[in-house]
Amino acid sequence: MTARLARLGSALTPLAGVVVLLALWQLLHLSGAVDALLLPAPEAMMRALWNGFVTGPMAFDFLQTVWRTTLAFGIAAVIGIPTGIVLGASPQLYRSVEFVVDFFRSTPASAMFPLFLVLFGVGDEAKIYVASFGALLVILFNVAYGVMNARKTRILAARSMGASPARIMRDVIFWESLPQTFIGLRNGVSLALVIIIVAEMFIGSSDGLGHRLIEAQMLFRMPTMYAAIFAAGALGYGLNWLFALLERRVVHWGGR
Amino acid sequence: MTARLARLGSALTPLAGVVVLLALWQLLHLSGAVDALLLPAPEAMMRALWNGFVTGPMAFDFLQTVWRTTLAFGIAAVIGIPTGIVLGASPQLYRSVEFVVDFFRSTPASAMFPLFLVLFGVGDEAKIYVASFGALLVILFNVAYGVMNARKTRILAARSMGASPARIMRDVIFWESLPQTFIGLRNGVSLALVIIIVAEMFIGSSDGLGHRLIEAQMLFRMPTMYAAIFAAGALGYGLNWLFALLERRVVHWGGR
Amino acid sequence: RVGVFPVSSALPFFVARERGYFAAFDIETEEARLMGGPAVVGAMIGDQIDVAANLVTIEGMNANLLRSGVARFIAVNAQNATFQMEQFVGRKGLGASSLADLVGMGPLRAMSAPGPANIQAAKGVLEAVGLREGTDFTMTELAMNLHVDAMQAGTFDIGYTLEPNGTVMRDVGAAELIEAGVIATHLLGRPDAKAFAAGAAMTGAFVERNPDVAARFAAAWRLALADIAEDPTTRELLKGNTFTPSDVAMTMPMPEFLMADALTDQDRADYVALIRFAVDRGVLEQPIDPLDYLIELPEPAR
Amino acid sequence: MTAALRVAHPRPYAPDAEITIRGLRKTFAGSPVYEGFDLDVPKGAVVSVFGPNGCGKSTLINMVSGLMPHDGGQILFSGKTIAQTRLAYVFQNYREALFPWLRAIENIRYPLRLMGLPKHEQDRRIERLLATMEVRFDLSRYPYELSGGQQQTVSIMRALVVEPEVLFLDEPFSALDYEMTLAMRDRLQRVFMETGVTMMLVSHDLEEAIYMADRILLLTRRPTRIAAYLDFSAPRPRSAETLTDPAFVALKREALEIFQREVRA
Amino acid sequence: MTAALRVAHPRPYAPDAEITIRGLRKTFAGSPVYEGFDLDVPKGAVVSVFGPNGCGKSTLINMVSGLMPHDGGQILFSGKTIAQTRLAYVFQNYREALFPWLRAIENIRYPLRLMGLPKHEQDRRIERLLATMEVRFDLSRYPYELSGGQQQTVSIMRALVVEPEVLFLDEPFSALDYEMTLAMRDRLQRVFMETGVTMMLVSHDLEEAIYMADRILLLTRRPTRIAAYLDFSAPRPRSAETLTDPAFVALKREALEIFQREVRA
Ligand SMILES: Nc1ncnc2c1ncn2[C@@H]1O[C@H](COP(=O)(O)OP(=O)(O)OP(=O)(O)O)[C@@H](O)[C@H]1O
Ligand SMILES: Nc1ncnc2c1ncn2[C@@H]1O[C@H](COP(=O)(O)OP(=O)(O)OP(=O)(O)O)[C@@H](O)[C@H]1O
Ligand SMILES: [Mg+2]
Ligand SMILES: [Mg+2]
Repeated sequence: MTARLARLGSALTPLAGVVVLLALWQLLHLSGAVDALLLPAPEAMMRALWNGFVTGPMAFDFLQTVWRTTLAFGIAAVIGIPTGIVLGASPQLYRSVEFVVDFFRSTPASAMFPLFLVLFGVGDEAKIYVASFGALLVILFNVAYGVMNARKTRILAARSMGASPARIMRDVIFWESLPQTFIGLRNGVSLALVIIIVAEMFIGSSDGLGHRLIEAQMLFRMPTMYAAIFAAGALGYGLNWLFALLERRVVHWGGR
Repeated sequence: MTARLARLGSALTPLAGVVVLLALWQLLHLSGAVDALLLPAPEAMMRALWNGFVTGPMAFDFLQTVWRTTLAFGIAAVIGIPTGIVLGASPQLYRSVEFVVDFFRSTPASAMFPLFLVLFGVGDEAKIYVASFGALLVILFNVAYGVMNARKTRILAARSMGASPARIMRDVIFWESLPQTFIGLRNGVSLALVIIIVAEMFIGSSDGLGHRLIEAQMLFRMPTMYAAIFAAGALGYGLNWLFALLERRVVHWGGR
Repeated sequence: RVGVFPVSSALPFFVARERGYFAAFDIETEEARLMGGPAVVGAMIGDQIDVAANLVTIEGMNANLLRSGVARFIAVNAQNATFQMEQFVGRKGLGASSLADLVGMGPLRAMSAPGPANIQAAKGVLEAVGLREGTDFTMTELAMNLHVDAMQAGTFDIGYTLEPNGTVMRDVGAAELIEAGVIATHLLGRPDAKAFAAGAAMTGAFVERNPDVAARFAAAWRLALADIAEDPTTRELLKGNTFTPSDVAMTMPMPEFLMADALTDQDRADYVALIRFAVDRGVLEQPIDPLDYLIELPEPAR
Repeated sequence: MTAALRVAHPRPYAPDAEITIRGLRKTFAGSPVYEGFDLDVPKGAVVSVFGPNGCGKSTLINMVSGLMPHDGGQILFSGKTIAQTRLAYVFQNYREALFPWLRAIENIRYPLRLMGLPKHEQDRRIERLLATMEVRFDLSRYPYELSGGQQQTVSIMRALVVEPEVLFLDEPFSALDYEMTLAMRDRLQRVFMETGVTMMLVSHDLEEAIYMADRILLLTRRPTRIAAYLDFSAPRPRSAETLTDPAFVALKREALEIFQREVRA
Repeated sequence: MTAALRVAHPRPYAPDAEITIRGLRKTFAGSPVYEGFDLDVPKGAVVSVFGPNGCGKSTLINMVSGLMPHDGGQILFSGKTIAQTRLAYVFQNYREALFPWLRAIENIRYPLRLMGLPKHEQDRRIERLLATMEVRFDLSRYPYELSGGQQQTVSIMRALVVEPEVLFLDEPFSALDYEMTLAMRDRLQRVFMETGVTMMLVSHDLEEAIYMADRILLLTRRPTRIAAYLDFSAPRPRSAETLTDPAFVALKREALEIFQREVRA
């Protein structure tokens, strides 16, 4: 009984965050510190969100953004995790590519748009690749450091059993760095989403949440703008939540 | 002798990254796959960089960006690390703010500009606060997960010695999660730099690398644009390198 | 392959497409949405688009300086006091009804549309009415999507902005118009002068490769321009296709769209004067004659 | 913890007990380790805990020292709360219980800093401790630079330096060499005689368990019950002779019999 | 590793040795642990290593098993490279050497998977191993759900399941209970008699060290030398009687004397 209540409570905890956010917003709105035109009531945003999804194009935009983000993130993860493990397993090797990783991690995607436009044309590819690239670096960085910071005893144990370097990476290092990998994946999926939205805003697109957002900004439709932001943020939370869930399933030994 | 050579070699390893990057660029340039106007030779970029720094305004821009980034990052770190530790120490508490953290981590800073513009105007404050905010979330996220994934034995040891929760956080959890904290700081400083540059690009600024970048883009001065990007990326690497150095000093027990 | 920057000056493209003029001339278009001049110029140089539906002339000239003939204008858009595009607005209650009123009000916090071309135009205009930077005004450039917010928030006293932002600001009460068509009035010297700030351009490569297609495209474009001049319902097409609020689409000012061969001698002189201003201000690194890059294509045989 | 729901328990509270355990219940993954477990640890006594692997010795100590929640029952300290009692604990996994960011000597100093002692008093206590033990390695090394036995030594020193009222030792000599084990036993005995600390010692070495103890707690397999709670009252200081004392030998035989009976059951 | 720079060493190579160590050098933080250290481990013998804490027993085994680089000297296996030799290692810190993402049984299976054995052969070997030991706990638990002694048991089982040619055991019984220790000793002895595995066993229990050994290696403090390398050739199987055998008692006394002299030095 209490256990079930507790479980329900803990399932509802994330909702507390939503409530807090909306409440703060409402307070800020009511306080009058910000012009009501510039920061509409959360309720107006909610209405715009509802209308956008039910009668407007927002549902389609949302799906477009989800699709692009998924593609971009998928590419990044598939390349980033193994590369990160291999690089992390040899710190000397990692140091030699560190410049490139840190360089591009510190360069705004928007600054790279011209180059990616040139390389990949003006279609969806450019957006997806630039987001992939950004997410890839973050994932690779996190995984590599996860590997470098991992305890060495288990690697030694596997080596004493005659495991080849490749087996050690697959059977030990991969698992050992898994908690850090999940952090990297969550950083990566958020970044992929951010870049996709920025690309939709600034490389030009005829759909997607970013397009909806910049259009609303240009047209000064503040409720719609905040609705698009809210949809994007909630999407980001949702993606993160998926990974958190997966992590809790997979990394059962965490902290033990 | 060999030891000294090895030391020299390992000090030079990061340079390998620079060389690789420039070589790839040169190759891409020579291959003719990309129009030379759009992707100038690295040498042209280097010349623009040199001129920009020696005779042009780039040195000043660079320092402005460094200063803004440092401020933004400083604020983020000072708030983010303790908050992350406190939140991470209580997973239930963290879950309740997770929505807000993941929400804003997944929302592009550029989308938040209107709000920050309204709240903080168009001066340096707006840029610094928006970058702080972004970096803060990343640092907090990393620190909190570092804390949550930390082994529990040492915490128990401190508790058995009668340490108060506050002491445990300061004396144990802080150290225990330090490797992850450094990853967070490095993610954070890169993000702060990225946001500062994007802000300099899009919200009124008359100096800074971002300003130089967007101006060169608008004027289609590609060598200057790439010079600004290179300066930004190299700055990002430099900041990361500082933290890597600090980490190697501080976290001497890593992986053991 | 047409690069479109989805603002009101791209209207001819949508008219030609929706009303079937492209189809009539047997042209298939592939629309690439590009946000802003640099992206358009990059795509032209990189040969990723053949036509830019709307390209700022100064940016076009800049591209031509880099590689001669990259941007050849088949049509240009005039803006002035009648065909309002660029304008100065003032915050609510500033109480200025012309730029001259600003003298002595300083120091004014001014914002400008982004980019050196816009900044220099804005500064040039203010200086032309006798205001000095530093003492009478300070200038901050700001991305277009933030203009309404900034004026609404009262961050600036005056702003140099473009349509449709100006109309939106007035409609929501964020700002009041001070003066429109300021380039013509203050930089070119006459309120009815024509400031050819943007236009439709083709890449030289495209014209050479497919002169016939280029000519048919221009013919379709000409029909679209004619429609726009005579038929206000063409503006319906602004809605949804461009960043123009539907409620202002029918009423907002628009530039005058002119085919290259429709320019009078006076127009040509105005065009040269505008580009010379850009050169003088250092926006363009070298002098360039814009008339060399106007292209008049023959009527296609049908 | 549903201590409030506990049903009244027949066993009375022993007035001279430092630690009183009544109706303790602990379940792991659905199967019980302890169920209705009662125990009194007399004040100022050494209780050796002897039992098969996995019977719950570490779990018991963890619960008593407040580090692990229990699912039911009560654990009371004589008149005080756990927080008011100065206790020290040598963990079975001493490797993970040391702080790798502090040098060995700072690890030992840490509980003194927690107590808020002034620096010179900390130094005095550490010196006093060092004077009574022959530490042959460099205490300014970091824990990960020490061998297993050295780490365990540091771990024990960290526990002793606070001069605790209650001391928990979970297989504290498992990694120590022959000499060090003997020295540590003696050191502990001296501490005990000087300060009258209450001690709970887990050991798999029956000889050691009896040698150190006033009472020997023999535990059964899970679900864990008390197989026997024997007395051993040889006078202190005990020495190598004690090991050949007939009472000792007899008690050892008895304990072994009980243990083997219970373990094989 | 500058093996090539090694100066010629007088000591000849023993032809019947499984492991031959010559001129071994190892330095930690500038101070040497081993310097010009020679050792022969005869093929098919059990060598017990006995020495004070921190003298370098774990370091030695780590270097011999190829897990830790040495600074100089040679370590040779009879005719083969380390990679060609099937070896198994029970780590002193057994807790950290198990894989927490695998259940205990999968931990035991892991080296068999590495060897590329088919599934049914893996099962067969595991069953054979389980049949000879009385494991009283649930092997489908994860390591972190096991007690210290249970983890150590799993660790030993993982080493035995591969039927190694060379077996390194670093204080393998430190956390085992009385019964389990006896059982494991017997089990190891049986493995030894059946397969003639070469074994290096570190133990702080002198009785155990001698009981298990063909040769007892007594080490000094750092810088580490061989204090003595004794023979013990009582017939196998050995049993409780061996412990009271006069030869055993005499050897034990001798070893203890050497040890105490060296340690106190
Ligand atoms: N997290 C857990 N989940 C499930 N079972 C657990 C968990 N922790 C401990 N156990 C079980 O509880 C029992 C008691 O463990 P404990 O560590 O207290 O044993 P112990 O008596 O200290 O053994 P040892 O002598 O081996 O140290 C063991 O059988 C163990 O398998
Ligand atoms: N990383 C290191 N840095 C410096 N010194 C080290 C390091 N690792 C080990 N040592 C030192 O090397 C010596 C040998 O360590 P080792 O672990 O081999 O000892 P041991 O004989 O196994 O001791 P024990 O019986 O305690 O397990 C010790 O004195 C230890 O302090
Ligand atoms: Mg235990
Ligand atoms: Mg050791």
